Amino acid sequence: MVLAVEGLKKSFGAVAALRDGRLSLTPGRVTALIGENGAGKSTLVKILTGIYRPDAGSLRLDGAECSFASPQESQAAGIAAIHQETVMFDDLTVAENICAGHWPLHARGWRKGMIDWKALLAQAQAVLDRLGADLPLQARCGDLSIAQKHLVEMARALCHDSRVLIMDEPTAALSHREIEDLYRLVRQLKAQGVAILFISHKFEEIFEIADDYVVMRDGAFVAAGAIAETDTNALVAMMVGRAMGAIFPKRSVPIGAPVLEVAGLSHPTEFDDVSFTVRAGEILGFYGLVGAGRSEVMQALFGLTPISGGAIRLAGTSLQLNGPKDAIAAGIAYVPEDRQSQGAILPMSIRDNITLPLLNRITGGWLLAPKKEGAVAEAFARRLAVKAPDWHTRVDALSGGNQQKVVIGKWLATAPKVIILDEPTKGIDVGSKAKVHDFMSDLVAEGLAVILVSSELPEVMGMADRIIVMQQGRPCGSFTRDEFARDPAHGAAMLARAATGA
Amino acid sequence: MTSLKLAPLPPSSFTWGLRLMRRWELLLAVLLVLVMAGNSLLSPYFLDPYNLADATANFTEKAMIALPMALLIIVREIDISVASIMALASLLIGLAAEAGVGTPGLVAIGLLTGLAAGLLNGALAAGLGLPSIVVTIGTLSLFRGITSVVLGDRAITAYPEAFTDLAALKVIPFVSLEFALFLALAAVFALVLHGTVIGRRLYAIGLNPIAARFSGLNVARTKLVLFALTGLVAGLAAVFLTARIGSTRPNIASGWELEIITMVILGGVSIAGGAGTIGGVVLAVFLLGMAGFGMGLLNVPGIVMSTLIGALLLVAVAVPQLAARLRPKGKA
Amino acid sequence: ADKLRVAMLVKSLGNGFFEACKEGGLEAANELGNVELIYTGPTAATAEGQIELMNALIAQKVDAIAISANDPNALVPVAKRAAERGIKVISFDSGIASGRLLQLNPSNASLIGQKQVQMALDAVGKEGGEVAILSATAQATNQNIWIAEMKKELAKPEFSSLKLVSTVYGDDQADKSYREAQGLFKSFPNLKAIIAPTSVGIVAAAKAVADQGLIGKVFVTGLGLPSEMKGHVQSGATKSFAIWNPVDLGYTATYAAVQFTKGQLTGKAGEKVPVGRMGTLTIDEKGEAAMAEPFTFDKDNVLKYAKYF
Amino acid sequence: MRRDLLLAAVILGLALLIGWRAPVFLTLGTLDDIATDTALLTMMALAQMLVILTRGIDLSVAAMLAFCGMAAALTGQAFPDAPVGLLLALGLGVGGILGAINGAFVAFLKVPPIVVTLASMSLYRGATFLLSGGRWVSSHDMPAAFRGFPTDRLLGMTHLVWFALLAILLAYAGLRYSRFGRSLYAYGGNPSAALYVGIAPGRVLFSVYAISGAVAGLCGALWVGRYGIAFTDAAQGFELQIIAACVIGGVSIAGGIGTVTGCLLGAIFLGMIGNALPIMAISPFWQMLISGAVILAAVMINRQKGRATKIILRPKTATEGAR
Ligand SMILES: Nc1ncnc2c1ncn2[C@@H]1O[C@H](COP(=O)(O)OP(=O)(O)OP(=O)(O)O)[C@@H](O)[C@H]1O
Ligand SMILES: Nc1ncnc2c1ncn2[C@@H]1O[C@H](COP(=O)(O)OP(=O)(O)OP(=O)(O)O)[C@@H](O)[C@H]1O
Ligand SMILES: [Mg+2]
Ligand SMILES: [Mg+2]
Repeated sequence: MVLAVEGLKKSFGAVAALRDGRLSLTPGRVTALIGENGAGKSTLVKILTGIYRPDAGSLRLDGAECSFASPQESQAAGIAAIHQETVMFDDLTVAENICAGHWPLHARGWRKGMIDWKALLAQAQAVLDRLGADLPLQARCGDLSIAQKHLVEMARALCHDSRVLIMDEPTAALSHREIEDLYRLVRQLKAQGVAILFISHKFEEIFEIADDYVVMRDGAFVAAGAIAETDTNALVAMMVGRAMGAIFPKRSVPIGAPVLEVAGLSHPTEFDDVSFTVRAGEILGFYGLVGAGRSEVMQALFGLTPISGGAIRLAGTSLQLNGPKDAIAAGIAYVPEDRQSQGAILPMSIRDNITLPLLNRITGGWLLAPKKEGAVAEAFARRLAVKAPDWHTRVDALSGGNQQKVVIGKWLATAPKVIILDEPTKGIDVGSKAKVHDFMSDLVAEGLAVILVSSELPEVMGMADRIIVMQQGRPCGSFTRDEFARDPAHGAAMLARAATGA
Repeated sequence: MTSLKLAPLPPSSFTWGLRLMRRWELLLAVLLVLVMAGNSLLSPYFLDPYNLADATANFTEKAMIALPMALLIIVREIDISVASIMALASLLIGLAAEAGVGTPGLVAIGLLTGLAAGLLNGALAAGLGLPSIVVTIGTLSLFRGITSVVLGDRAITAYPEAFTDLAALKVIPFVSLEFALFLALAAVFALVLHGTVIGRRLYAIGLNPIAARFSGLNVARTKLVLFALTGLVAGLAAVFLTARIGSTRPNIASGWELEIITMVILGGVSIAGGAGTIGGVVLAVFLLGMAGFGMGLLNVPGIVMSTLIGALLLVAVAVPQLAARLRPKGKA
Repeated sequence: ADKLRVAMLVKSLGNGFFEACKEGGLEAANELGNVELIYTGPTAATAEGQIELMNALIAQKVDAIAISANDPNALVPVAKRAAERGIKVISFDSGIASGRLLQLNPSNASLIGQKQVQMALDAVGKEGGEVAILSATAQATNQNIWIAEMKKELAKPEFSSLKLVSTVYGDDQADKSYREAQGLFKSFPNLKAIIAPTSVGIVAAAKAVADQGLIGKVFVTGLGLPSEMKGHVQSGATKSFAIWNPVDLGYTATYAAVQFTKGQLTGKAGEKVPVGRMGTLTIDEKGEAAMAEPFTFDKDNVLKYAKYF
Repeated sequence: MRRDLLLAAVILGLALLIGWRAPVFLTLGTLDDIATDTALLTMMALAQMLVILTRGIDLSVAAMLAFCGMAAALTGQAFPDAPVGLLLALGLGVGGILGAINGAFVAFLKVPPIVVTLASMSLYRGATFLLSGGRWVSSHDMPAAFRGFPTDRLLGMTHLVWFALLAILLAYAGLRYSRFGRSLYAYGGNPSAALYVGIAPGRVLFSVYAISGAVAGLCGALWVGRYGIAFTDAAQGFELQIIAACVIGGVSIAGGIGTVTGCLLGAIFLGMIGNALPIMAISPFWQMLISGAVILAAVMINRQKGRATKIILRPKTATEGAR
């Protein structure tokens, strides 16, 4: 056992993020850490990497009690991590990004104590070679694609010969092929005797790569064991503390008239020749790798991105969008992919968030009308079963899933004809996920047209009536439910192939 | 509730203003009462309607500009060029006066000049998305530069009496037109910020400009309008200042921008955006004005006053932070 | 009876010239007895700052104000308001255009102009050469009057050998004045003399001359304080400079202000104002009066006076 | 890099243009003057750049300069035998303390830098007044050695220029070859990521403001010696010129971007304009206007093309992309 922790506690003001962190890592084994959103996984990681100092608890390295006062100390002890958040300096070079924080210094001579740039380049090159990555060392990181950035982060973690490697949701932004590469690397490290902690919300990955598991709930340890001796249902039950029903509650709904018709939508640099039609009662899925340009298309439909060509027709009338205001007025709603920065105004109350896009409609355009606003907000918060004491609660006091419900509620309140959901379940735990899916089914049942953008194959396949696959800004295939749902394994392979252009 | 999901890192953003808002205004009000009481004790001349009326003249122009400046800072922008806008507006008023334009024309020219200067700031900062602090440092030099190039070593003093009388005009005994206008503007700004849809949108933009844009608000246009409004009010202030001193020099109102920003920040408007009230700003205006006047009555040099303001500002921002640190963990 | 309160409102605090004026003011107050002198001024030399202080003085209901103004026009309205409230306002040194009972000129403007031109000629010698003027702010009343007088003098035949090549403004800031002086050396390589009718400018110009190794080539003259100029006189950067005694000026201004509170004087032309040890002022048709001729300092007497101001 | 070249070309072109109108401009003497005049601006701009790199701003530098200059001048007056080095060290030390106060507020109390330094700007300026009792200390009150020191020459260049060269060297080496220097870029580029790679934000911010104060303090002592006067309003408004030099030199107010070369060029540009106008006999009133216009031009040129466009579409053919 290389690293073991017990009874770790950490609070942020009133929030007890971690109440009883317990974990042990063994050389040459991959341990999966699972738990709902906010279970305290990342907090535990940050304690292990010296970013946070625990309020209480013990940490033993090779059996000896120790504590990390800074990230450097943790690194020196042989612990490396790829964090959940992107840790990237866009204006620095690839080489410096890899070595940031532990720039190599000249050890002797008159330059003693100064940064040794030659050694830095050599170090960076060596670790990139080990990863089999072909990246220009002097390129600015801001100019890299998201997958390349990920390689840089990985390189940073592997730069030192660590004995412990922590990966906090490393696959969230990776394509299938890149995930395969990642697995290969993990197995190689495992063979070298590295102890690995792997955090993910995706069970198929956990069963693919992990040897052991640790489950956390509400900041506390729940259970641990060997992966071989458990299954998904058991894990989910431990995570949420109860049993779960079906994950994708797809209901069949009669499909009506075309609502949104898009023809030849183009943008100079982001997407080209996108055409499709969504009908009332239909869920149209958009699948692709992260960075395929789906969000850009949706943002153009919502008037956020100006287009260079193409036509948009809503319920038969053609639209000229000069901004989201026009789109909202026409009956288009867009639930953006990044809830915290694009979706909600966190420090504002639930009510103020929900009524923001339709203040004019509720109030007549001038004076605020707190009562009327409250009524609207309450109606939608109820309908979505937002868990909060009242609608005065600030959104940043809600859990991620509830925040997402508020954002969806805000867009439903505009009474749209089409609602675009961009990665509506990204980073949301199983329980909240199921509720969002359930709700999606309700929406189409009411005759709305829904566009679902998702990078999770099971999700699009489970929910969509039709799927359009995009690759590098261009649509590259359209599949009906019959085509992909009849044989899920075959359908998944087909969609993945289309998305990667293989 | 068991699961709270906050930002993954401790919020580096500055939210003290938001949390402390209510208490902040109370504190300002208490301080104001203390200052008034102290002044009346220390100087027999303080509680004299004539004197108080005169005292308002010292800060009314700055106070007017503090109102739109507060809105700008609430939406995360700033305008450092306001005093230079005043100089430019005063210049054009002066040139027009020399050309024989009448009083209504002069007022209109002052307002229009301010508006145009504000629009330029807005076009660069909001339109092109350049950082407003840099843009307005640039226009600060530019506007005052134009004024000094045109005026050189000259001063314009040929103002018609009807125009200079604007400053002395009283709407009711002891209340000058200018001061009444400030009070009216403050009421309007307070209503707009706290009682209308526009105000709610300004806070939304200040708290999260991206989410605001994604919610259908026209962030760039709103900011442009605020810059223009700030320019317009600076033009209005220039009209009154010019009328009051009857003279335009290149260094007119120099250094006022910092005093105005100080009023706004002391009033509890957070420089990080999204927090602050007009009530707080108005209280800060009176607090600073009355403290300054009181010290003037005691013949304390003005710089001692600005030293105290500096110290007060530092204490004001530090205390909530310190309090938050010292508060025992685990209790909100 | 209550003490008579007289305020001396100067261009800015910290200026050595006005500190000396204050000494004179205190002397007059002591001499007259029963007079309290309030010495005040803004930190930066602006008219707005002076207006605020005027308001404060009006509010205190002082009996008289003697002001040296940063702007001749901007202070007029507030001076008139002071008069309406029964306060006697006079200006000294740098005057205000109207609304005051008396403008006390430290000396006669044409005398000052002539003196400076004469000193410049004495410094450069008979063959003459190029001279430049380094002034304070472009709006300073007294500066501009003196410059106009100097130009008049230069037009006369006895000064025809001097050629005025430029007038620059140092804004009464040490660094700006210094740079302007440097600029003059470069633009006019044949420059022989700089006339700086300002105590800040003359020091900066003399320092620039010394720093550039131009002692003996370019001479600085103008109006300055012996205490600040003694080093430069000894080094030779300045042969002679002039000033009226600021202590006397402060004394006279305070004394005159007190005289006005007595009620007989109205500021009409021809009125005589007794001012203690400085004799009597006669008000001219412009409402002005001159105190004394400027006094010249050179290396023989500068040390003696440097102790005082 | 391309930007620096452009600015250098503009400076050179302007110099030639001025030299054509007024040949004295292109002499060694003028070069010497510009270098001497720009030395303080350069040092202050470099220090300001460190602050701006961390997404901050220090508006109090001119006030710190005035305070430390006054402190050095008063000490020199009280102890006429005090060696020059001691007075300079005094300026440096006092400035360091004032800067550290700013730093403590920014780094540990997390108050926005603009608020802290706006407040301390009034505070330090007022403290200068209180320290001196409003008096001016003029050159004859200071030790002769102190007064002469900034413009005395060593190997043909004034001490001021040597100080500036030293500052440039230190800034260059510090930003390129020290961990602290690199942390500034990392922190300014992405503060939360910096935390993950083990950069202590508190220490970085605190140090940067302390350095800014120390440099301002040293410059204060030099300023006072140079101009032979210490007074409350010394260098009033200098902070805006310093920030302008940074902006013109391409230092991004959003943090993380800026080079020593750019900053130096920005300072030289402003210094040159300041020197050229009197020489060309252009009214000094133009100076403000020109620097305003140049600041605006510089921000527009330096405009970050946001990350709005990701350029997802691959060019249809390779040759198209190469063009
Ligand atoms: N810096 C912080 N300040 C305040 N609260 C925090 C902070 N970091 C985390 N929390 C809270 O602590 C709890 C645990 O967060 P943590 O990030 O560890 O969850 P997680 O298990 O990694 O979740 P996810 O699966 O969403 O990544 C959450 O309620 C979160 O809101
Ligand atoms: N080069 C990059 N550097 C950093 N982040 C990137 C990069 N490319 C994409 N991203 C991020 O990845 C996410 C998805 O990118 P993008 O919107 O381009 O792809 P998409 O296929 O439309 O998105 P999604 O599948 O997430 O809906 C976004 O949050 C974006 O900011
Ligand atoms: Mg996490
Ligand atoms: Mg996207």
